[in-house]
Amino acid sequence: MDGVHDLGGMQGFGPVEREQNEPTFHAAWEAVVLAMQHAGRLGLLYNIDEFRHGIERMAPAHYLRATYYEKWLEGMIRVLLEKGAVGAEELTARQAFFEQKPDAPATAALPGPPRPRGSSRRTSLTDFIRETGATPRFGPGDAVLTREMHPRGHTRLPRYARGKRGVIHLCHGIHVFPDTNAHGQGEQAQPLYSVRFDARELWGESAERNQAVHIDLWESYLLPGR
Amino acid sequence: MDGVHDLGGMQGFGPVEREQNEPTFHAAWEAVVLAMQHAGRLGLLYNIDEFRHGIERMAPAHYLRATYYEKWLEGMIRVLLEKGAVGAEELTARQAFFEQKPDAPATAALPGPPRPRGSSRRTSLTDFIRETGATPRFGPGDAVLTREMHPRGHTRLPRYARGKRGVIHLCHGIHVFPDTNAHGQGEQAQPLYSVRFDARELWGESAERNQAVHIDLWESYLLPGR
Amino acid sequence: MGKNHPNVDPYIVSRVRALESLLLEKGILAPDAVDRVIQRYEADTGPMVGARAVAKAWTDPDYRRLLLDDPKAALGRFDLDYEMLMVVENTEAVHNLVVCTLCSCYPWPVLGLPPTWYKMPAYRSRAVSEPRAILQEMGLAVPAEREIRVWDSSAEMRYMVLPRRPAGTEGLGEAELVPLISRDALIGVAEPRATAS
Amino acid sequence: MGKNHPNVDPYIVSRVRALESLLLEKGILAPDAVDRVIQRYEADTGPMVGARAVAKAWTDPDYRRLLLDDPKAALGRFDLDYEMLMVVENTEAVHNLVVCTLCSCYPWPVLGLPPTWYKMPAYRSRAVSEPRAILQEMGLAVPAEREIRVWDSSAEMRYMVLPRRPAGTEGLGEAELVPLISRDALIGVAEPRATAS
Repeated sequence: MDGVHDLGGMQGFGPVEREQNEPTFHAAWEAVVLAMQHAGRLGLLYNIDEFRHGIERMAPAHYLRATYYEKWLEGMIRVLLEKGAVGAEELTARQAFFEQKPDAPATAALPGPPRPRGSSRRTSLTDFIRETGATPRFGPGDAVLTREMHPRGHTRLPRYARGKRGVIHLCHGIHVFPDTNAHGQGEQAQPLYSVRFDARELWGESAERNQAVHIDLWESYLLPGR
Repeated sequence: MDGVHDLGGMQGFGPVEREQNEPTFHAAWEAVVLAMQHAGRLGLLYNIDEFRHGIERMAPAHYLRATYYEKWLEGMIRVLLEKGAVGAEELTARQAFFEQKPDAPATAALPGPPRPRGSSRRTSLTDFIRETGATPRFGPGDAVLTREMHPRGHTRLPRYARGKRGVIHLCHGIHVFPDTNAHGQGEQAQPLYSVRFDARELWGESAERNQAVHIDLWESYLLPGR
Repeated sequence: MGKNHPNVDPYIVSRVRALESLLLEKGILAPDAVDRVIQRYEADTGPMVGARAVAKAWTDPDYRRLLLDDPKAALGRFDLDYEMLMVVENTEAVHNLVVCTLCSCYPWPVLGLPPTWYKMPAYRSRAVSEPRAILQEMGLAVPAEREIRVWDSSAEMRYMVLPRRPAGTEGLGEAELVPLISRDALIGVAEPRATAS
Repeated sequence: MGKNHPNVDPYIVSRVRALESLLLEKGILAPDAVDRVIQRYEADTGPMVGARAVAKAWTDPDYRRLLLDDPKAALGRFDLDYEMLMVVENTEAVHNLVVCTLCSCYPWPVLGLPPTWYKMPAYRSRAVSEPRAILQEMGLAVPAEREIRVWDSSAEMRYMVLPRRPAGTEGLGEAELVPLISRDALIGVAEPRATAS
């Protein structure tokens, strides 16, 4: 989807502000969100693409002002609710409980002792390569044209690189396809390429001199170039 | 500038919500903002392009959550401060006064009676056509290609119509050029065209069938098409 | 906002009053300017001139031609001096829709103040890329074979739709037709009513 | 946020605790999971493995080749099993820069948790369209004749920069080089230091 998360080339966000001596977490709850995210993914409650698409569907003004871990929290909750892993009513009730008792630990609201954790069915969070035996259509040096597409759902072809001409740098192997994996349509793994774009192709006359962008793009985003 | 104000084709904003029996103004201050805008433009404190560019430079998350008249207020204040028509310190002090006395009328903070209004130097708010004698480069039916440009400043070539092929529908005459007029670089009036774009050119395979968009574009946005 | 909820954020209210006070002090804002604005738009917020011009065009072929070919002259008949308007005609083959994606440009002199939805991101973002879907959601089904022609008001030209006269109104005169012509029909997100509601 | 200000919005805090409580109750979140996360990242937030691999590459030509050609094998030397990394080499002709415009993808296993600026819209928006300007603002002047090659991490591949070894460090050994290699140098927004600061 062409949402505000697709930030490449956008203007108006001001300078990059580096924080000196940045702490690992800015508040205790951020570490809790990180732990929940690992638990949710390891427990196969959702995949990374569903999670990312959950974040992308935040209200645009909220997305832009939310911190990183707040985005994670909102994406996670949206997906957990959609999948029925958590109910809207129980979440509302539990939140009301902690609003009343802001100093209570998370275990305070449990009806009994925490359930032992179900055996995780996933052991890696970085398992995206599939040995399907598929033969890549393109090879290094091939000219390609990205599709002019504006899907309503999740995609990893950034808006700034639609309908643009590039050159295949290399093939990364056969990777799970986010555009289907985010929507319960399966992994549909396909070749993933590093595609090189000259900045003038992307930004026209406004491009900086002597610049290129390499973007990782799945085969079905690409058409043969001239 | 490629800011969040450039909304054409963006997704994620949900359905259009129509308000039944919508009042003319939702709060008394909105009418004040409208009156101040007319006064500012009639008094030549700023032109419409400077005003619009003032709005575009709001923080993106603020832009997206602000109401219409709040955007106007922020655009107006930014431009008035930049031009020195209003000082940051006097504005802050005056605002502190009214925060303390929320029910006081605007005249309460004046050191004396309101100054009589300076004679306006402009009488129309819709005076944008210039009879320069320039000859339009393009005529109806001519194929054109819009420039792939991403200027840092104000422009009225929407992002969704950059580097796209269209056809001249008609010429509206010679109009003041916003890209310079917004930046104190003069009116530089030039031919303005209604350019027709097939939706497939703009949105590729995601286009609805049987759709076109007509956009009003200045001559210097356009290159000859094939 | 919108939804009839007044926006009374104290920060905004005090900021507006501070600026108003400074502009009064500097002689930029006339003391009666705010009252005049309220009077004007409270009294004339509906699509008065636009609807009247359309009703006249429906009943007078010469005026119809004039409205399409020389809107400035046509609007002059209603004592309006406005040269920035283009009138675009709905036909069996074409449905017109007006939007401003970059801000919220709108033909105030003929339609009054714009409704909130016209100014919000949902309409501004989607009207150019999925007009058929958005019109369907808003209650207007445009047949697949009819082109939807969107006018993105990116310059100072303003657009008003000349809708098709509804079937069943053949017996009505100009004055009876005016109330059938809603502001939404002149933007292109609705059709005129066939009977007074 | 950022700027060391803790984010303690009561709405967010209660929302996080509510979800934590439900995930504990359902056996999704292990009771010690939060403590383990804190321990892991508090202890290993710096670019430990990344900096060590780069220091080794600077002092061992064979390892340098391995790190560029087979990063998985090269990282295995540091007991890290990670196959999704590509290492991109800075040269006299090319300066590499890593970003993720669509979210905030970052090579956590080699660089630790990402800094806030990497995740914020300013960096994500500008790194692909005006990298030379943004690097200049961040204190890194890249010569005009040197290509800036931006890697937008749009898939699950992750990128780390192999910076050039600073002049004047010829006498230093691998262990002495590690502290010169900042996280920012491995993202591409800084050069390694020539001397321990």
